[in-house]
Amino acid sequence: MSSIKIELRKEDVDKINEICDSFGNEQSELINVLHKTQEHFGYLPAEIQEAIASKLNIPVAQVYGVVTFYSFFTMTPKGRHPISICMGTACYVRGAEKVLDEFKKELSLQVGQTTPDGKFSLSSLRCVGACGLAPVVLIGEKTYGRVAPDDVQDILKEYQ
Amino acid sequence: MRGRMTMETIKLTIDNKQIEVEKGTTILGAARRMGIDIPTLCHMKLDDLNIENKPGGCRICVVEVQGRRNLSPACITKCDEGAVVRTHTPRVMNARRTVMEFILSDHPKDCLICPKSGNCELQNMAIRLGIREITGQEIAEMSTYRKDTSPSIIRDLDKCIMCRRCEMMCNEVQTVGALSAVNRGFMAVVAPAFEQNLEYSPCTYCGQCVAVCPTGALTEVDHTGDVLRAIADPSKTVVVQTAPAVRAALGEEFGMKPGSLVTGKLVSALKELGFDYVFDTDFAADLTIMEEGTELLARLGKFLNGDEDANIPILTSCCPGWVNFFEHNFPDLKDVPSTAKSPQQMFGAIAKSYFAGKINVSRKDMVVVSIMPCLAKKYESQRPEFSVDGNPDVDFSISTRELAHFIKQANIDFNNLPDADFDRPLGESTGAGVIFGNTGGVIEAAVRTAYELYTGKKLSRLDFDELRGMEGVRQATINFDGLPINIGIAHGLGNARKLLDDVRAGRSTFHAIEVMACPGGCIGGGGQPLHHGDSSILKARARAIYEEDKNKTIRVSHENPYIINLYKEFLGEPNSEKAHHLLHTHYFDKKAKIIVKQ
Amino acid sequence: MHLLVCGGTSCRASESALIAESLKRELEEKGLGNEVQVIMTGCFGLCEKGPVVKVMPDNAFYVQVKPEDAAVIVAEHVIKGKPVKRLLYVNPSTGEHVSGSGLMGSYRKQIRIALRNCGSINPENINEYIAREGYAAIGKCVTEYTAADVIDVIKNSGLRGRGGAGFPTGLKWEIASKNQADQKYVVCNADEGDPGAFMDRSVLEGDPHSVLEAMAICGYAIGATKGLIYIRAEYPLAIQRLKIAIGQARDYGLLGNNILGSDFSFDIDLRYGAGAFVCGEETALIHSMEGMRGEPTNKPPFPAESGFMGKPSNVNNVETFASVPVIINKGWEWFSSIGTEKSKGTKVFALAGKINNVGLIEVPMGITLREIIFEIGGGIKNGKKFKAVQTGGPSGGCLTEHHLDTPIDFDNLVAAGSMMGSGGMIVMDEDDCMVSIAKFFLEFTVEESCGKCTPCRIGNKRIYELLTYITKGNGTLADLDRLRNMCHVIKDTSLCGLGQTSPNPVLSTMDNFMDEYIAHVTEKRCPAGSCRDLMKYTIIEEKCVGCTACARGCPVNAISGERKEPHFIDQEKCIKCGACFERCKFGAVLIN
Amino acid sequence: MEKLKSIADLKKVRIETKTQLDMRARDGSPEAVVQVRVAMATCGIASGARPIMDFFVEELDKRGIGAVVTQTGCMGYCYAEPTVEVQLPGQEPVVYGFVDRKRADEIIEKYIRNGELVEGIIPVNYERID
Repeated sequence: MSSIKIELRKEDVDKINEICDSFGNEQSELINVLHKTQEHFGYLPAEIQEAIASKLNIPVAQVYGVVTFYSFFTMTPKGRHPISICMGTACYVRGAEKVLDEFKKELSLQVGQTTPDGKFSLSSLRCVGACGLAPVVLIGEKTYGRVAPDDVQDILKEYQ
Repeated sequence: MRGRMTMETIKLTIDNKQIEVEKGTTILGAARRMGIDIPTLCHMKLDDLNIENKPGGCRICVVEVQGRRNLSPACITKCDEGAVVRTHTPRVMNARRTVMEFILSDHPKDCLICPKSGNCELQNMAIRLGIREITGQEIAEMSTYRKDTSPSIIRDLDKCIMCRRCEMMCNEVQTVGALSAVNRGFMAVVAPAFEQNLEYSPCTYCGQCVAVCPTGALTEVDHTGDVLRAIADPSKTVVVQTAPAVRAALGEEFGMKPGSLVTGKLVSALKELGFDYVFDTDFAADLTIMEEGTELLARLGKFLNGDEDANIPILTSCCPGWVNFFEHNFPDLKDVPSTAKSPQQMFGAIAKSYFAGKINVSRKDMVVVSIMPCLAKKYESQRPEFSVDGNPDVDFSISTRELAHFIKQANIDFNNLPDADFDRPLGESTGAGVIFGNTGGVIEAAVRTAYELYTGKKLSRLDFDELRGMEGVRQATINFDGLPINIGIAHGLGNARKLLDDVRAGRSTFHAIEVMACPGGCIGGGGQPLHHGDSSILKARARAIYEEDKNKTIRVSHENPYIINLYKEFLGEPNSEKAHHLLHTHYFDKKAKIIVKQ
Repeated sequence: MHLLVCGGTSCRASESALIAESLKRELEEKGLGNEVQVIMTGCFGLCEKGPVVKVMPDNAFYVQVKPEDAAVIVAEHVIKGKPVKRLLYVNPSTGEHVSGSGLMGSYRKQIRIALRNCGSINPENINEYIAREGYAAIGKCVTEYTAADVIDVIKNSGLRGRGGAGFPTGLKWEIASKNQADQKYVVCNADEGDPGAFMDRSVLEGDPHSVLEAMAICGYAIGATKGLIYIRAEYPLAIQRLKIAIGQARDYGLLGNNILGSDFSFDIDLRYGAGAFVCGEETALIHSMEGMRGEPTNKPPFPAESGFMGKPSNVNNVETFASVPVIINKGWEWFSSIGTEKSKGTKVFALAGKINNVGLIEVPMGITLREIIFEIGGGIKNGKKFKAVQTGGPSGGCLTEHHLDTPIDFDNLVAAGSMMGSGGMIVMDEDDCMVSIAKFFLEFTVEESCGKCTPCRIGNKRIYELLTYITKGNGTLADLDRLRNMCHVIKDTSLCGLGQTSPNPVLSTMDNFMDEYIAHVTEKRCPAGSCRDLMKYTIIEEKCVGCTACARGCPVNAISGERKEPHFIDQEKCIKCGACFERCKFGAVLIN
Repeated sequence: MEKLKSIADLKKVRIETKTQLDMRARDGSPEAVVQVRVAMATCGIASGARPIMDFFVEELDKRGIGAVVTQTGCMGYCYAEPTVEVQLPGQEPVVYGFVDRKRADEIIEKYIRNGELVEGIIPVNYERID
């Protein structure tokens, strides 16, 4: 019959159960559970959301509603080198948009996408608080400050 | 009025008129009491049923409250002492109009070909506010979503205005949880998980989302074309059955006042439409009582004998939304409900066996159509276990609303039709069959028969008022000649869940429980004429059903002569092997499952 | 001895480098080159009086120094030890020459209250916090004050919520204290989300204990035993330091049961935001803490009545809490002596944008924008002209030079068409197009709208589309009226603070820079030269030498011309990328 | 850590810590050391404060200079990150901005060893309440 079946590896199910258990399987802890799960898996694909919903005993539609509400949660895996461009006001008035455009052009990517080889993903974020360095670009853990559009090629070369 | 003395009241002025209301009353409530009709869109309140949708999201009902910086939504703003409210200042009217233009700027303008046209709350609001143009539409992006057609429901979310009524029904009232608000901002919409089709969700097809949708975003799958083609096909014998709740609501589609009983006109109209045989699902309801009542007595007997496998309480199984619900949510309890098929399916099974044989028509040349107040019936009729070699027992299930359209399209002047009678043999029914349309009706019908069969005595009083009403969960103890039988009744799946949780936890003291998925029972079904939030319509329909019962000469199922005859000629005894084969079913575990990959 | 010469941008512009050179030369000549050092320093924040030279260790402070003054400073002060009176800083209020450390207070515009420990203590060491009177305030509360006393102190101090609208903190506490319940909550709103604001994060990273202590004080005052900090997941360092701080406070028993031997018990947990600006709104924040979509609900009921899990909850932001322990320690009289009549104390701003000294500042209420921008901020970057300052983030507005001398407080900012907001302060110069700035903020609001109410979900999108239309040169004057009407309706009808304030950036730029809007729609011109679609690149024939650099660099082959002949740009093909302008070495490409 | 069960307990910790900190800063005290505080808020770390802090820790140790290197929060000079505050015993603290390895080396060699100020001083432009 039309019962929904989700396939997951045992270690993944165990991990999800462990995370949910650590929050007492409380429905109100959904966001904390999602944080921990995304931290572990890198993203929140549908199967994992199903597993969380089942463990916390809440409708999966509600889980999905929460995942799609918060920009921190993602259903697509990030690239090995996630690129985030700060689009805070300070960075904006110092030209962050042009820097973002340059990354889009160089990588042929839109914000929220990952390159087909899984190497880079592109996102914009609100304010990293390094306004003194505006405009700021983050690649993984590394911060690039006072980035000009011309610097983009050189920055990307570091990851060739 | 005496009770009022202790109630705290508040005086305020709305549009220069004074009013005194109970503390806690909203501005909208106060205004309506004064005859000031503040327009609303997302707000919906079904009094008596304890159902209210008030996200305060559409902002159409904004009014000016003196001293407040911003306009206030009348639907959720409580009256303050001495407040001065104005509902039609230029500021309010400009705001209301601009907000309406915002909504329309993100709404398709294909009203002429929209299934909701003429019955659309958004369209009515546009008419009422006199919107003539939407400035800036040329540069306005519209939010668009993938369309989804399930066996029962069509979702066209381009037309969603985020009133959240469907989400509220699906989650708070029905606790089905198939729908949730998803995404954020401009792309926010109500959808199943992963914006998948409803088919991949725990949707029960109860259709309550459709019943409350103010626009064309949620509508039923229309099968009238299929029915028309079947009627036009000379090789087909087309048999129609019509559910009890239809006759108490169909008149509304033709301008009659709610609660008008139109049984005779309904039969006439179906004959005019060209159906070969016009029968009554009430007949099958009587049959259901024979089967379910017998099962109840058997299980009860075992229970009273101390048999631990007796499976008490027994749960009714007539409602396909309810069946879907427990298959998704309580698969561990799937042995508890009665195995009796629903009346629609019993009818189909009998029509295509007993009746087909009687008139000498082969199964494949017979088309069974059902007129139902329900959208889940569409799905039910398509369940594979209800077909023989791919030929379904019920070919098409159409809703009350679809039938109304069909009648109008066929140029039938419904209001002036003469009354006509159902055909025989499957058109004869008792009062017990009729009350299947109301919450509490199935169990009342079952009690009437079970009592008489168990005690061997005639009931002196057939109206069990203790089983009637609009309370979400009701209970009553019926004295079976010294044996107290505890009856539970729930309508609305959220209420059913409460009773089921008790059963699962072993706390339930009921012997029998009736569940109907829709608030009010079938009279409030997802396929009925839209109530637009007016619960008095539901109550009028319920009254009409009980009236029809009263008017019947026979009011207990086991006295239906055609039922007696059916057993004699064809089935043998209730719960006989043949009856089991044709009239009983089994249930499936449909809970989402996590399969561990090796 | 050291001579410190201000090397801030503004002083450099007025020849401070030359002054340093002259000083060095004078010292060399006098044979003091090795004993006295000349050091260029960062900005002193006294740019109006620059260039500035400071003599250490004497603390003499010379202002408006000219290169020719070098000789006298060396001869008189360095050699003879006599300060040069005519160059000394004059205290504007007393009119006296000032020297020595007495001068400090008069030129330092900043007072650090909320930031009192930031940048001075180790945030991961509770002892350093305790050494600076940490946890003395909660100690005082539980031993000397009743709950009502604490509320009175906060009420009398005049502290107002630092998160946005400035609701009186004491009153908020009082309301929460009066609602009876078996459980109440103290909630710290650390979901700082304004693009360009990082005050709260800095407090949490630099002085987490001050927030913990204040939450405990609030718990004592309102009768709550449980605190929750709702913090952005994007702040990993702040989260880490908070966790360490909570752990240390628990170890010391400063959180937990029977704090400091009293009957009062209080503990704190963290809840994480997940990237939704609307969760800064308190009802949305509470729903988010409950694991749901962060959609706001109508108020009333206010959280003080029905908040987290339906219980009375008091929500304050980080900076508000950070100010509380000091008020208890030093008394409300002290706090209320700082600031203006209706806005007491100080406010932290994240000063950023086209300004020299980007940074985190804390200033007394009532300071003027001029003081902040031209003194503390060191003026506009690259010597450009000041145009506007945006305060209050996406909910705020732009203030212009007319507002430079308005004392900043909650009410004056609102009167000027902006708001305090959480404290982002973005400075803009002549190159910033105000229509584009409004568009930038609307883009943010559109992205961050929760989608619950119509005006915010659809209305803001429509405003954004219309602004885009205008910046492309397609708008009409009638569109401007329509824009204004939409803004007013959205303000008037939106469900929560996000929507009610989202049109502010548009309205305030329309009020202050209407001429720019008109130029965009009537002349199809962007006065700031920033709207790409309105730019026109042309080649000045007289200047063009025909080097072909521009033509070779043009990505769409819009430039034609023979070698050594003037070139020409085909406007139909031009995509306004600016490549030709950047490549031309002869200044022959003109942008209109 | 022992729980603080009274105001007196709290006071004890306060006085102990204060005395310890004061001794460090006082010239001629047996515990006197050079104190280096590195602004390690997000903006500082983003600008490279962590390697600078490591540099001070390692180099001061290598060069045999008695010093305490600690992290602290944001000093507010975001435009000049990384920023480092250096306090010699008995002296007012001095804040250096734009500190890279080269400047850090200069600070150790010139300022910490010899008390000579080096370029990059940021004048403290706020008052801190006590």
